[in-house]
Amino acid sequence: MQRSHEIIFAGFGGQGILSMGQILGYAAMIEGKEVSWMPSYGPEMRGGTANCIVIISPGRISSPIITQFDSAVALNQPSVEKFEKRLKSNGLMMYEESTVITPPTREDLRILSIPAVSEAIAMGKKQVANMIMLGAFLSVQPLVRKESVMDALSKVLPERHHHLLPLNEQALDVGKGLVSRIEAGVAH
Amino acid sequence: MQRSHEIIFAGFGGQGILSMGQILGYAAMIEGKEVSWMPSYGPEMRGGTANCIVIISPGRISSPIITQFDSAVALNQPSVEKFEKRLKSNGLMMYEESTVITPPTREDLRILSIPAVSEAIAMGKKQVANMIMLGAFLSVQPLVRKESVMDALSKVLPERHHHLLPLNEQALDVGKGLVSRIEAGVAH
Amino acid sequence: MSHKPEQPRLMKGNEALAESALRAGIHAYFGYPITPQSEILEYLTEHGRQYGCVVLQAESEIAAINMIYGAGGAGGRVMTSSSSPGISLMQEGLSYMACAEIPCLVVNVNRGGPGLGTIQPAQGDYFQATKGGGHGDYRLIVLAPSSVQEMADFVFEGFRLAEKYRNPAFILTDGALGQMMEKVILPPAGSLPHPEKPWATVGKPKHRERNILTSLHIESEKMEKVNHRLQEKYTALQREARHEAFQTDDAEVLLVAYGLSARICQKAMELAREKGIRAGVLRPITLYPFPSKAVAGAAEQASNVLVVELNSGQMIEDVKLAVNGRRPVHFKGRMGGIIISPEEVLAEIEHIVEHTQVEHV
Amino acid sequence: MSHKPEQPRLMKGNEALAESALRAGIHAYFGYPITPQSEILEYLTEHGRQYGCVVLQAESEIAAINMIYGAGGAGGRVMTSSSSPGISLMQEGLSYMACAEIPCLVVNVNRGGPGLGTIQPAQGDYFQATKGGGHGDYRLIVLAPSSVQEMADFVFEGFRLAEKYRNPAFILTDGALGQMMEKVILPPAGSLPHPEKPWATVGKPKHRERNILTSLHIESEKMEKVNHRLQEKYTALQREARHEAFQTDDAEVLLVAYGLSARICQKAMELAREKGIRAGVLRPITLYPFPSKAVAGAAEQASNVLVVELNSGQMIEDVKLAVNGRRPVHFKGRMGGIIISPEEVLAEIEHIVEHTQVEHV
Amino acid sequence: MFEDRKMETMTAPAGMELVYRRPSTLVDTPMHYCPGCSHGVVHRLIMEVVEETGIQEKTIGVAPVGCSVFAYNYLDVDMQEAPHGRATAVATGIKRVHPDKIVFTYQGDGDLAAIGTGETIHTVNRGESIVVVFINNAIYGMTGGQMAPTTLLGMVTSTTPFGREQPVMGYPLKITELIAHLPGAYFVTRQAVHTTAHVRKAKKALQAAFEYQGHNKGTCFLEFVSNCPSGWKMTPLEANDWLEKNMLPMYPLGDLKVPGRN
Amino acid sequence: MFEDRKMETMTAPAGMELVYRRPSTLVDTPMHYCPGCSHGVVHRLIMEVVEETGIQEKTIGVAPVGCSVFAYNYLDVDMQEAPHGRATAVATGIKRVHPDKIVFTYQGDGDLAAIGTGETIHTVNRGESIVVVFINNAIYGMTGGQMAPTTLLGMVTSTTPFGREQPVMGYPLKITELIAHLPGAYFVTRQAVHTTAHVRKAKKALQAAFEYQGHNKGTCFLEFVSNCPSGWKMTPLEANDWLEKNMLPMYPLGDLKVPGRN
Amino acid sequence: MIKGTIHVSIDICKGCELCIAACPQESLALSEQINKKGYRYAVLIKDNCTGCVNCALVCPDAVITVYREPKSAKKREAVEA
Amino acid sequence: MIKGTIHVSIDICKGCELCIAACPQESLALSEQINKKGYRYAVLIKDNCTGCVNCALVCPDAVITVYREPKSAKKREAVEA
Ligand SMILES: Cc1ncc(C[n+]2csc(CCOP(=O)(O)OP(=O)(O)O)c2C)c(N)n1
Ligand SMILES: Cc1ncc(C[n+]2csc(CCOP(=O)(O)OP(=O)(O)O)c2C)c(N)n1
Ligand code: SF4
Ligand code: SF4
Ligand code: SF4
Ligand code: SF4
Ligand code: SF4
Ligand code: SF4
Ligand SMILES: [Mg+2]
Ligand SMILES: [Mg+2]
Repeated sequence: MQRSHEIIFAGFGGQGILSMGQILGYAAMIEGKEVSWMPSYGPEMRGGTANCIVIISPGRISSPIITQFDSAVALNQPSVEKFEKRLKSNGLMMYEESTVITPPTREDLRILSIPAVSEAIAMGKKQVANMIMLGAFLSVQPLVRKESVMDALSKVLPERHHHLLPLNEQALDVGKGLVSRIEAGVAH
Repeated sequence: MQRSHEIIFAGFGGQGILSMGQILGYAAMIEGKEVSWMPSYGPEMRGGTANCIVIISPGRISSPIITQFDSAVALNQPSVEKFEKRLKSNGLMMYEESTVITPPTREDLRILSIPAVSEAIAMGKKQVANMIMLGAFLSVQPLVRKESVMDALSKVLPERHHHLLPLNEQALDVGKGLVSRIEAGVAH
Repeated sequence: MSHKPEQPRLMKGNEALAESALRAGIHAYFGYPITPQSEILEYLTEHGRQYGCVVLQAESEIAAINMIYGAGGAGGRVMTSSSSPGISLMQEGLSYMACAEIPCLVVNVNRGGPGLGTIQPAQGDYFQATKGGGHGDYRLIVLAPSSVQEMADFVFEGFRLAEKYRNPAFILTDGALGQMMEKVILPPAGSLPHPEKPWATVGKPKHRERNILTSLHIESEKMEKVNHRLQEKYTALQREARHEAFQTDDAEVLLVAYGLSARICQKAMELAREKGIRAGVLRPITLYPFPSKAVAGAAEQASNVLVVELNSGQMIEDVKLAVNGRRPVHFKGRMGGIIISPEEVLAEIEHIVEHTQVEHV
Repeated sequence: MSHKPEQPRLMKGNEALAESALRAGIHAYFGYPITPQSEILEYLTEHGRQYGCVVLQAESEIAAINMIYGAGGAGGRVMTSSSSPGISLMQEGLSYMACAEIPCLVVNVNRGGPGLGTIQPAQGDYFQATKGGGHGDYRLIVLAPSSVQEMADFVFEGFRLAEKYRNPAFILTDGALGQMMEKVILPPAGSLPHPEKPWATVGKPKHRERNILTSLHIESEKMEKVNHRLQEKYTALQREARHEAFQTDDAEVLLVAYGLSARICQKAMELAREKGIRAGVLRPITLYPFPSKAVAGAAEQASNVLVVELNSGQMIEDVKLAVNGRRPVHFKGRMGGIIISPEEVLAEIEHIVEHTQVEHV
Repeated sequence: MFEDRKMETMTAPAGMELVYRRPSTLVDTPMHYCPGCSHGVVHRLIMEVVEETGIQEKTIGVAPVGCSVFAYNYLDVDMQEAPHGRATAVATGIKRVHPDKIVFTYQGDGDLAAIGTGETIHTVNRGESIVVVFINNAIYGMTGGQMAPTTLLGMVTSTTPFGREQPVMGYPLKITELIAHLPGAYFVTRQAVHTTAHVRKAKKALQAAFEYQGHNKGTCFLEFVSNCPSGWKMTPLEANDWLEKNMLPMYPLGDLKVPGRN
Repeated sequence: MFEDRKMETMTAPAGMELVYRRPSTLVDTPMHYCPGCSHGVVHRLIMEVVEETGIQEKTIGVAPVGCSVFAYNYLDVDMQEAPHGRATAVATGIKRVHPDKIVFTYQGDGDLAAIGTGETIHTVNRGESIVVVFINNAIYGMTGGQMAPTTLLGMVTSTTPFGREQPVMGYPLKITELIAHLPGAYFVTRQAVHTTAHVRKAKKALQAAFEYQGHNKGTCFLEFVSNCPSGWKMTPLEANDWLEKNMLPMYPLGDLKVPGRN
Repeated sequence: MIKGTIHVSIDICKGCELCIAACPQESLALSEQINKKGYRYAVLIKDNCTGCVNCALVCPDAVITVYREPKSAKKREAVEA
Repeated sequence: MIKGTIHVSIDICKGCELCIAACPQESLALSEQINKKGYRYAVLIKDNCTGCVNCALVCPDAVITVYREPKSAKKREAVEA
């Protein structure tokens, strides 16, 4: 990794947006990278939206708040609309399939629709959709290793939730699998 | 009057200290002089003392608060003690006789003890002691004319008290008379 | 109203200011007692009703500043006053009013601080008044009277500027100017016109948009725009900078002082000139906008600048910024309610002159 | 307590600061919610009792600052925190505490002002923090972290200085530093010794004089003495001025910025150097005492100084005072909660360089 | 179903007539409140009263800090935004220079009963003829769910993670009861809006309050026991249920002071 | 007559024994209060209690702004001077870090019931175990006789030159009655010190309050209906007479809340 | 029974379900689709609406308009006044 | 009748007369002289003082010390305890 990578995770409150970013950040930190994680805050959350900016960098990070991103992971329609415009050329727009009606249209982006919610339901736990998205994201942008993510999870999750670690690992794998299938033209 | 004259009037609250100074100031203003009148203020008044600094000057006055005076008019013992030290050389210390037990001692001052209270009682109105003091003061330091003082009094006194003007005029005269008698060696 | 020529009166600064406010046509005054300015509230409770002016003793300075906010926002010409600690409590409100652009007049009869301090006169609140004691980038229009006459006059000037620029105006004076009596010729009642205030919250007629007075702009882009508007206003305000100069043309030592200190410096200047030292005095009348050009100009031809304040050195920063290193800027101050004497200033002037000559040798 | 080496953690600035306060052994925290700093109060209510720390949500910021006054006066190591409007309400209390010389730590997680403003990060409260937003001549010790690590570290530094000098210390940070997560290695608990506080009001043993904590000195002479004591302390404090310099040795354009802006300037510096422009960054760590000498020194060898702030230009005054006219001092800022980008700063650097070259032709 | 469009322009379906639509004085724009939040209901009721009594032109509102800080975006009357806790002081200022106008404040429990306690009590004690609308949701909604003065004992908030404990955080403050003891209070009532029946009663109370303001005899103070689904971390229905079971026993509904009575 | 000297060093005249002298915990220095002012009496009573119960070493006082701002010059205990109105917040801070100490505030009506209303109510509502001594002299003595929240209707002060008029300046505020309604209040009483009998009762109340503080069950709040001869522009005797005739009907003496009762 | 109907501004509805709970006819339910803001919104699922207004009264977002068959000319006047 | 007497710190007395009004024996009056502060001060003008303490209780300046002939050994103990 030569330069910093700047990602926006966005969606509705309750979708696990903030923790998706936090786990990625923690994993990067474990790998010795510089990380910043910056949530949207304040009354805008009341509108039901939540997002966080994660920056992973080999060196010191200047501003944690930026307006142009390398990647966007969107879990709802407004986020797709809002952040499509803010992606750098050749950036990645990854969105959750079921929550987005009008897909992004920019030609200079890599766009991936991930059916994370339906897969999560299939796994029997709707809440892991965010980890499926993270797995998918990491398979496209391998910023950190899966082991680091699992390490991070075990640090971030309270002890009493550690029985969920395997499920989360599985979700990461599912996400990764989805991308390969999509890229191989299997899904969609 | 070539230079400014700086006077401290001091005594207990209720002796008419502040109005003494105010009337002198008003009279000077009527005569076209520059005047400032500065009362002591705040909780020190609670101790029962009151004083005001009057500066009369042919030109602009700088500070209304000064610590060295040309004249002091003292109506109680603490004031004599406090302001004796603060008089310029050859300054005037005029005090009310009955309220002061230990008279001032500085050799370089002109010191005058005025029995204003007893004279006021003799006049049947104890409250005019301050005007007797003022009359005495003006006879020694003729900073303003008596007419100006009367003019000032009629401006400062509310209309409903104007019947007291003759009494006040009389008090001024009594004060003046006292000084002449003292100076002539009659009193004391 | 009749404009018969006014007779000079001998008045306390606080009372002259209060009477002037009534003549300036204030609709409302809200305030809380504190020495040495309670006379303003007291005078107004006694005389306000003759002028149809609402006068209310608030339960605190915070309530007072917010009542002003309400009444000023509703189009009234409004005023409050306090002294140092009370003014500190008004900082949040002032920041809100500056941002919501409510014209009003706030008077600080400065006493010695910090903390409860003393009730004697001081100039320790210069920074607070001029740099914004409250949060965020805002400025008050700050006028500094130096006589009882100006205590009266600057009420009119304050409202004129406040309403012209839709900005709170501030009179920074002190306990001596508030308590002392001097000759004053009061400005005539009715001589300050009331401008239209189409932005005021007076109830929305059918066919206008509702008026909203707020300082909240949750989106940063909007908030920045509001800030730019304010900054443009402050730039425009610079043209209102005012000062008074005494014998600065040939001054070798330029004294810079405001309010009460400026009077003392004038005296010191006279004493210096008697001794053959060419001193001059520049008195900033508006502390914000600060008359930087005038200070820089006057400093240019002097060899030294001496700032005199009744504090530990606050305005000196604005003077230094104006002079920008081109001349040495010295300081002489007293604190805690002590008023510096002309002789002390003179001694400082003499010291500077001596020192400069030595250097020149 | 054990001093086992700490593992790095990914924490929010606000939470790192709060945890650090517990490890610094605070006895009490009093605060009131306000975005973007409520996490401090929230974290402490959850974790305070493990450390035996009193944590109380006050009914207002005014109550909070006065509870600090009481608890700090009674010898406690105490802290409060708020954001811009709430800090404005604390100005009276701060002035009292500075005068009564109560050590304590006050944190301002600066948001965009003025008024209610926005909850996004800003640096608009520099003047308020450094010049004394309250009344009178007092100063706070002001530290400006620029990373989550420093959010934690400066709590210790703040208390060290506050207790050494018996003066309130102040951390001026912003919403971004408060809300963002970064790597932090927390300082070990118990590593900050508690000094003796013989002046504290803890109940008077038989044979000592009673301790009185007050800021009231009704006689001006006394009040001036108190002020002189404070001023001497502030003079002594100058030796604690701290800064950080990046490539200032050969810089033609010297960037001066604090807190978050300083990080952005570092990035801009790198971008500039990539383009062959020798930029350098000087970051004041203590805003009061301001590292004037360091700024003056670094400016000396540069041809231009550029101050970058998230406000309309506040610290620039201290920079100009330090540079004293020897170099042109430029300004670039954003307001309203917008964080300036390194590219904007770069553009400004380029503009300055071009302009300077043109001048030199 | 109709397609979505601005409500004013809607016409009734054939054979039907309009029996209810949102007041025209409530700006036709989405409100920022969370789903199910009581704020919206009370906003609507105030504006129904303003519309029905035709006082829009002479009404001036004061929005405080709190979730209702954006109230001026919705209420189509002249409005001022007040610093946190100072709404009644701002309203006092307005009313004193416009004694003939209708002035109301709209405040949360943090605003009115914590930081603004002094202003609240003194405004009522002076008997300012204004209407105070007090939304008691037992929490600081705006700032993310901290304890309010009215938070119940044992209630978990972000600053009472172990439940509100009296020895640390004190008792729930029944400020409306205090207010009712002040001679300047003219009409004091406590209402709720979580059911149809409560809404109807609440509106009557608001009607009365705005009418009483014309009497110029003192302050009309209306508490609305409200929900905060987000702060309470409940669905709106759970929240209303919890309100009924937990809030109302502590904050019983009804009139505390009525003109002519007491 | 004896010649004047420090009281501690005085010995009883032959054949007599000492039955009363000022408490040793009251610093032997003249007080700045005006002649006849109630402040002095209450100061003395507090210090009598402190002396008699031997709590000097663990007592911490808070002097507010008001005439009693110099209280620390007279009361021989550790003290902090609080900003105007904030005495109970300062006391809360002290008590929270020293729960085993005895903490009291000493506040005027302007301090406690105007600018400090919020702090007063919330401190009591939290049930802070402190003693609040409240000197109600219906005026701002310190600043020269302005209206206080407790000023009676019709009463002339320097800011009510035509007498306090309710429509402008509101009603006298009976803050002690409000306080008694708060669950955090443990002992609430109203006393006076203008006659020997009242002084005796007042002292008993103070004794009780300082003792109750040890219970740690809430705030002890003592109002003293007091005079202000200077502010009222009366002689001390006239003032005490006026107090009896005018203040007491409005502020009736007695216990408002007593532990175990209510 | 009187016939009524309602209109829901679906893009403003936040799916809080308060109207659903308030409807005595149990005529309301949440949609399966989500609106632009991501909320499922209230829809009339039966034709037994009486126009009783209950739903509109509790709706925090004032998105419900209620219509009803006129009962009589007299009633109509009252409603429109 | 029990015999008592009082001591007044005359330089601190402010002549407020509250003790005079409180004395059941009418034993007190104001001096003709003034003290250093300018106040007339309280003086015992009769020898009928009973040491009842009333004057001391109402004195705002705590300038009165009261003495009394012991009634009995028992009483003395109580007082000195
Ligand atoms: C001086 C100040 N302190 C704190 C805040 C932060 N703040 C905004 S709203 C609020 C409380 C909101 O609670 P409440 O008044 O109950 O309204 P709600 O949001 O619950 O409707 C607080 C503490 C502020 N804006 N200003
Ligand atoms: C913030 C602030 N506002 C105002 C004052 C001025 N001030 C000092 S004491 C006081 C009121 C005194 O009245 P009270 O509390 O009743 O005490 P009293 O003097 O009557 O005993 C006021 C307004 C102040 N010191 N600080
Ligand atoms: S946070 Fe609570 S009070 Fe605020 S809008 Fe949401 S539900 Fe309503
Ligand atoms: S002003 Fe009043 S309260 Fe103050 S000391 Fe004098 S009599 Fe007492
Ligand atoms: S009550 Fe209103 S907002 Fe809630 S679901 Fe029903 S229509 Fe939608
Ligand atoms: S009007 Fe009545 S019946 Fe019809 S949907 Fe609404 S609540 Fe149900
Ligand atoms: S009560 Fe005390 S102060 Fe007053 S006259 Fe008697 S002895 Fe003197
Ligand atoms: S002790 Fe009793 S009898 Fe003696 S002077 Fe005092 S009041 Fe009078
Ligand atoms: Mg609330
Ligand atoms: Mg009082």
